[in-house]
Amino acid sequence: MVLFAGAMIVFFVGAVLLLFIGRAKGANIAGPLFAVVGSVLAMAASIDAIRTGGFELVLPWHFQMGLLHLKMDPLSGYFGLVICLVSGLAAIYGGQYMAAYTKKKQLGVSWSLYLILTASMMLVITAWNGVLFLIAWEIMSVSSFFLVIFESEKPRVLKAGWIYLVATHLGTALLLVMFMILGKNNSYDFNLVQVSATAVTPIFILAIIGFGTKAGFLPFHVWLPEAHPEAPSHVSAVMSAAMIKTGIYGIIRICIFLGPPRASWGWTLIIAGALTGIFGVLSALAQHNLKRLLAYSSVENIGIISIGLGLGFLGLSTGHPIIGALGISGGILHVMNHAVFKSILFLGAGSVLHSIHTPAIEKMGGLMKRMPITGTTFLIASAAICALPPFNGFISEFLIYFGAFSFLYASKGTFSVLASIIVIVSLALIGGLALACFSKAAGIVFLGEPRSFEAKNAHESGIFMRIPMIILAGCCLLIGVFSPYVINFLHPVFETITGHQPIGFTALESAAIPLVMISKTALIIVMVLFLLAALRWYLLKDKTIQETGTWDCGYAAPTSRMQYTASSFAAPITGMFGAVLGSGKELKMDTGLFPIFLSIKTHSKDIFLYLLYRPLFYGIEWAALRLHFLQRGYNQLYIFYIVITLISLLLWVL
Amino acid sequence: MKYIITTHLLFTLILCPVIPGIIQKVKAFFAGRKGKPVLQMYYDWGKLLRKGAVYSRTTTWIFKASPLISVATGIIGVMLVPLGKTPNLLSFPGDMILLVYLFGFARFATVLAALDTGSAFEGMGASREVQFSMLAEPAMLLGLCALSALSGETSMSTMFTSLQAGTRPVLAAAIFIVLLAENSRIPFDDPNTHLELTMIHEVMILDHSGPDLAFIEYGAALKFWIYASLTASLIVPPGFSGEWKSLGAGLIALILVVAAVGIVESVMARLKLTRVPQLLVGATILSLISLILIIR
Amino acid sequence: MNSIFNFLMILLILLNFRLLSSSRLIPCIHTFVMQAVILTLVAWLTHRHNLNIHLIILMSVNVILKAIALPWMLSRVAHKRAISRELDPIVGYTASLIIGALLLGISVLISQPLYLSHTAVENFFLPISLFTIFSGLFITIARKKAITQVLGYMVMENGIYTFGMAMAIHEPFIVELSVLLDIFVAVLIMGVAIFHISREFDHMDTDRLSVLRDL
Amino acid sequence: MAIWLLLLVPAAAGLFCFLSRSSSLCRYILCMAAVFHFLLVTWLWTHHGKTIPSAWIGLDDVGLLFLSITSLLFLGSSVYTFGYLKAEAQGHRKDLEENIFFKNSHDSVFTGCLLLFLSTMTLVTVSRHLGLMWVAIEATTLSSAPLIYYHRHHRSLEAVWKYILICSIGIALAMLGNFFIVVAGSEIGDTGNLLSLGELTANASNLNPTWLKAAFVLCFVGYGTKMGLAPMHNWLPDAHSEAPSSVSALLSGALLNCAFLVLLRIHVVMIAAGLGQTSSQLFVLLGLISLVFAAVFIIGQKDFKRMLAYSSVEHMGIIALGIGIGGIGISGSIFHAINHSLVKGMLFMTAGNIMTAYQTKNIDSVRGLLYTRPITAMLWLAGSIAIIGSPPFGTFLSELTILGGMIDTHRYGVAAVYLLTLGIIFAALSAKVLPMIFLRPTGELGQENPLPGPEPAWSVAPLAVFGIFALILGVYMPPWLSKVLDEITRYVGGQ
Repeated sequence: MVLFAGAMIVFFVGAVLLLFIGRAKGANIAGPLFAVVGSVLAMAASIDAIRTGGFELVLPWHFQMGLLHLKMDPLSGYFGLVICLVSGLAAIYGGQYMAAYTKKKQLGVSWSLYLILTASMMLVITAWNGVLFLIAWEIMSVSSFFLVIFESEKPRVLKAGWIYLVATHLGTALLLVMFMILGKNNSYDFNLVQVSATAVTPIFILAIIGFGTKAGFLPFHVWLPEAHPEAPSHVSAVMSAAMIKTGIYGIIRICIFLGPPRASWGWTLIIAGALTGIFGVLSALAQHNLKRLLAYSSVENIGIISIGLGLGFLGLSTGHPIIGALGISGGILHVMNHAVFKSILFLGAGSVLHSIHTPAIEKMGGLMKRMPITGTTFLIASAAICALPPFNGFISEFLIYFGAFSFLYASKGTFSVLASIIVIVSLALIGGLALACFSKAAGIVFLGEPRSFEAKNAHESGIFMRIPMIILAGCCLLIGVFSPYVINFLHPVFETITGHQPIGFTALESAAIPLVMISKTALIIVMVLFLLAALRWYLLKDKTIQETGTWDCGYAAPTSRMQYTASSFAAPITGMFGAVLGSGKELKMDTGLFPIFLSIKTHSKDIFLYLLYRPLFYGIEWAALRLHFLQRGYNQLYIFYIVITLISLLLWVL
Repeated sequence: MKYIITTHLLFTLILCPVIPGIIQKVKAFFAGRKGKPVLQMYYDWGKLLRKGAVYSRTTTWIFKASPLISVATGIIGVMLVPLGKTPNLLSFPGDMILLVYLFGFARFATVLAALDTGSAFEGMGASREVQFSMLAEPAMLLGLCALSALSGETSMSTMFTSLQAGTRPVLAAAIFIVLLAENSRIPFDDPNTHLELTMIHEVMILDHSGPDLAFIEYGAALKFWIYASLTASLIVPPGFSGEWKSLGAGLIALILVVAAVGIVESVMARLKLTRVPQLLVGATILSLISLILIIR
Repeated sequence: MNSIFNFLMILLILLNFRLLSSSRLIPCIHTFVMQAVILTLVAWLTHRHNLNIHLIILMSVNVILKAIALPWMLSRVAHKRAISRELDPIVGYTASLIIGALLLGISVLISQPLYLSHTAVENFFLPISLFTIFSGLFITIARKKAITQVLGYMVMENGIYTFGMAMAIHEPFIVELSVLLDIFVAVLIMGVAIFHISREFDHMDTDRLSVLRDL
Repeated sequence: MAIWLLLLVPAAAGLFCFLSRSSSLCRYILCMAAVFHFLLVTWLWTHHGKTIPSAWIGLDDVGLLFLSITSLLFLGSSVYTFGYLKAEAQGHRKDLEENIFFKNSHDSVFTGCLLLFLSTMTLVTVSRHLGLMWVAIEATTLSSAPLIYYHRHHRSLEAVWKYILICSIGIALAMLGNFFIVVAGSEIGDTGNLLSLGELTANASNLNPTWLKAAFVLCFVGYGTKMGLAPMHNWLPDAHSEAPSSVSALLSGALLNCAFLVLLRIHVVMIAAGLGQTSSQLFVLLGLISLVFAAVFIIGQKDFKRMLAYSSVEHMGIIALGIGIGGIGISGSIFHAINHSLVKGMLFMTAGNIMTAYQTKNIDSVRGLLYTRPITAMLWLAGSIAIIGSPPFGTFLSELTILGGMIDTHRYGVAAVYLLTLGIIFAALSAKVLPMIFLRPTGELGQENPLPGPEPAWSVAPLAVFGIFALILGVYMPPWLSKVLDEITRYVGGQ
């Protein structure tokens, strides 16, 4: 509690101080310093909360319909851990990343917004009063919005920021209603919440949509691929790895309030998750912009998380605590895992951006030779995000799979078998597509020959940008190998979630058994690899090893432009799903017998943005402009309105 | 108990290169030729392992690492997968998920190695590889799903021991198709074509040479063995009790499966690449049908 | 007694109709004067038993302002600007008559549930005054010249005054104050309208007064 | 006594200004009067006694609250005006939009009218007699008309013409409404003082309900016109966009509130007479209509002062909604009135700064505010965030409270329309404001960016103060204020 308060004070003081630093050089040192110190303190508080059950804090500080009431239980602690881990490391990275903007931009303001964002996220997960939660939630949205439009003088950036702002605000509108229903007759304090049976379903729906907008569930995901690419990379890392998780937190928290889970919740989450995940990874595969690709893959991972939670709820509601434990632990663990590898990926993308100044994948290539550390960490993260053993991504997905497999037999002959089939198929599809997507991302970006002049003379990023990536890559491997300990450490979190129906240690134990074996296997893999490496070394010890050009099937003069491009790599799959991806081609060639100029351009638009939201907004605007004739400037008309109103009201009332 | 495990393991590690030989023989028989010796692959190895290596200037450590990874995953896979009712080294609930994702790991490594060379052809092969595996994965997992639903077990060894009759043939068919796809056999891919444009797996390893190539071949052989033994375990009649007997039965079944592959390769032509996805979806549907038959 | 009342009331209605129907300005002004005079008469008749200083002041001021001062100003301006008639009004004169009839119906309809408990006489006040108010408003809506609009406002004011007379017995001071202030406002509008508009636009048409718009 | 001072001192000062010809003297008098008024009001917070029921003049909680808002806003705007008048060029000058020449009305007239305006608004807040209130409202119209006509060109003339004609028609209707109330009370036998609030609420149950309803409708339409409820709001955008910014701030922040206060008082009478249902329905209905109108006209709006004016319509609608909803909605809407006045006053004066910097009211030709007038840009940004009802500003909490009221009374349809329109307004307004602040000017707009220029203290300090107040209300509720809000809720709720 002291730690937490200290962290908050550090964030606040830092934010205020940095506002006055302005353009000065110090911002890039002071900002990260405050962020790291605060994050470390808060992280300590969070770990303490997970281990000892946390604290509750009520301050005599009133605001309209609310009281400053904070509480940190293991669940909040867990999310706090994720948030602090990411924002601390991202801050270290950002200090060097932003150095390019010194004197050009108000870095002080930017860093103070960064601190406010982190603080507000911590406040969101600890707020124990509906109104306070909403305030923190909105501050989080607004501050992240300003971070997104860091390069606000570019119209593109501003547009993206606006889309984000509107999306998150509309989501919040539903949350307002939800909290008002939850806290009927002014009991907005979470301790006083009691939900009437009739209110449960509406609240759940509102929560799914409202929080889903922040998390990026299917029709509401449109802001992610717009906002993340435009933000500075360390900010996109924080947003994608930590901030959208607050949406997941919200859903879980509300579900806890709503009492014992219902099968319908499980179904909703599973189906929403499956659609979100598959659509997300498909769109990711189709992108040409590295950061857009990563943003879409965040959508995918949110889908996986929600599949896990849904399976867990379904298991609990149908009376299979073990499956509940498996599903929920898988989903929860994936929150952490995704945070870890997605921040590596965004930071890596940032380093690439930083050194070749374009996010276009087609301009990259051969960077592994030029930026080895970035390349390697990016590669590890890609392996992890494809859920490949022995990395952490596999553990969470394994738990979900395992849950689904067990559920299959447990609920044999009932309708809910279908759920586990959906889970397995969608996870399998997502896995395959993710592999395609990230072999494209890692392979085209870092391997082969450079595809552009900038890529040819790319340079490795600075030490402070590399350290966070290395640390996180380490986390990937550690969580992957020592998963049983992680699961046992997180036991209180699961207990908090399934509080209505304590799953008991045995359930988690049974989940942990295979994990033990998996970590053994992981160790065996590493061992075998070493042995084989030794063997290979022995075989090649005194042989001639030649360096030549790539085998080009006898072609005379191969150039780097002859390499397989990213879009052609993805083409077979994007072709299969063209309808969903709204992908199109523009073929430009001049006519005549011998066309000199020829260009083909493929693109895939987000069908939800282009077929759902744009028409909606343009429609509203169109209708409004049609109605502007009401205010056409003639006094007579205005008086006419008054008279009409008067007469009709008189006739109505009397 | 211990003995059989070790025997099975060693025996797999040593014998797996025979499989390609057997297929060659079967095909030769159908073509009315004499064909290569069954042990041909051992001779190839002998040559490859003695050779030095040639690397492209473009490549990085990934290119060198991927053969090792494919072998390593193969070895682990062998530890995971039983043959018939034979117990195996690593067996725990949910091990089949690990198996599938291990192959995913190997594929990831191979694809990256292919992209590492920066060659147009290898890139093309990689792209096809990911597409087809993306489609084969659900089929595989659904098949395993059906198995576990059928047996109520989530670990492969126990799964096969407590496996009743039922929809096994359908499952076997599904897994068999997956086998053909995953090991890039006809009708999905022609292992001994000579036109890079038409290849999938072979084109990805164009640039590997010497011991690396040997490792890759060995890894491929292991992978084939694993799939084959999965299929074999499905077609072993449930009657057999006793480990050694079941092992023998498994071996026979495995050889049958391999022969079946040879027959398929001799009687079928290679599919058009655009037709391949349909076949894989067909496999998925097969395993889905069997699953539904089981859990209804 | 009642017969006189009825006569006057009907006269008021007819005057309203004349206002609605006539296109020429000077006659309109004269009609307005007649209306004002009649109203004062009515008021005097109603309160002839309990006349007090308040009412005397009120009536006299009313007569002076409405029947003498304003008409004089209006006609003067009309002469100066040579405005004899309102051409192409927003609503034509025949239509205006029909709408007038409609308004009469509406005012009767509205005043149906509202009745005064005192005497039969006063029950006339409400529909008549409502009708006067509505026709005044209608004139402001349907005509373009600033003068005519002011006239319309004054007519509406007349209507309110009619009712105010009925009430004056209860709240004399407030009625006076309100009515006087209202007339004062009318004069002010006159000021703004006549002097500034004519200075800015050198005509009395309010068409040009529609620059501020959202279309 | 203090109340009389509040009324008379500004009036006297105003008359003095009319007489004096030196404009600097007028400016000083203006500021001194404003300061005096403000100090006296703050003093009254601790020293106002109870109100005599039958008295025509008196201060109760709600009156005092609105008086304080008015006084604070007037103080700020008078400081702004002080600098503004100093900066305004005398004599003939070029118009921003068309190339016509015009001259401002004399400072003495302007300041004099401002002071009279203050005293009339004070009269509205302190009067406890419907007739007197009516007179006061009428007087505000008269005293504010010359303020709108400060820049003497045809557009402001048009604005003022519309303002006076529409408002005085509305007011006339309200007068008829007053008469109706008298009639409604005529059964009681003549108390001679029926229209005073005390008597009225005391005898409310004996009033004739039919007449009272009709009276309420008339007053509602009449004062609603003044308050700017759609569809009687039409004078508002014109007047606000043409008046000098400090005046627009006063109109929107103080005058509309005064009209609302009168409606509130009549609403209380209605509740006392057991007709609360009807009046609440009217409040909710017109509130929703205003929200929709505002949303429609903020979309595709080209003039940022008109945009602000429409947002005033929106917020008046919200306030009316809150009153209609009742329950915590009442305290919510009173709280919202406070927040809205602060924020809107701030925004209008910021708009004035932008106009002086860019010489235009066209949204599309204002770009890169952040680089030319950083402080103004920050204020404009903060104000916009506040006006679209987002934390950490008070507007968020008040709008949330009103929403809570809707949910408590199961008015889900109303809540849906409310949130939808608020969302639309949010999207439209932010889409207009953000480019003004952040984008660099693009060539084809033809409006070259002004160079980074001076931002004198008078043009930013008062606004910043307003902004800070709004911010504080968003994160901390002073106990005295919450106490007053509860008092008012009880008073309006009819307990």
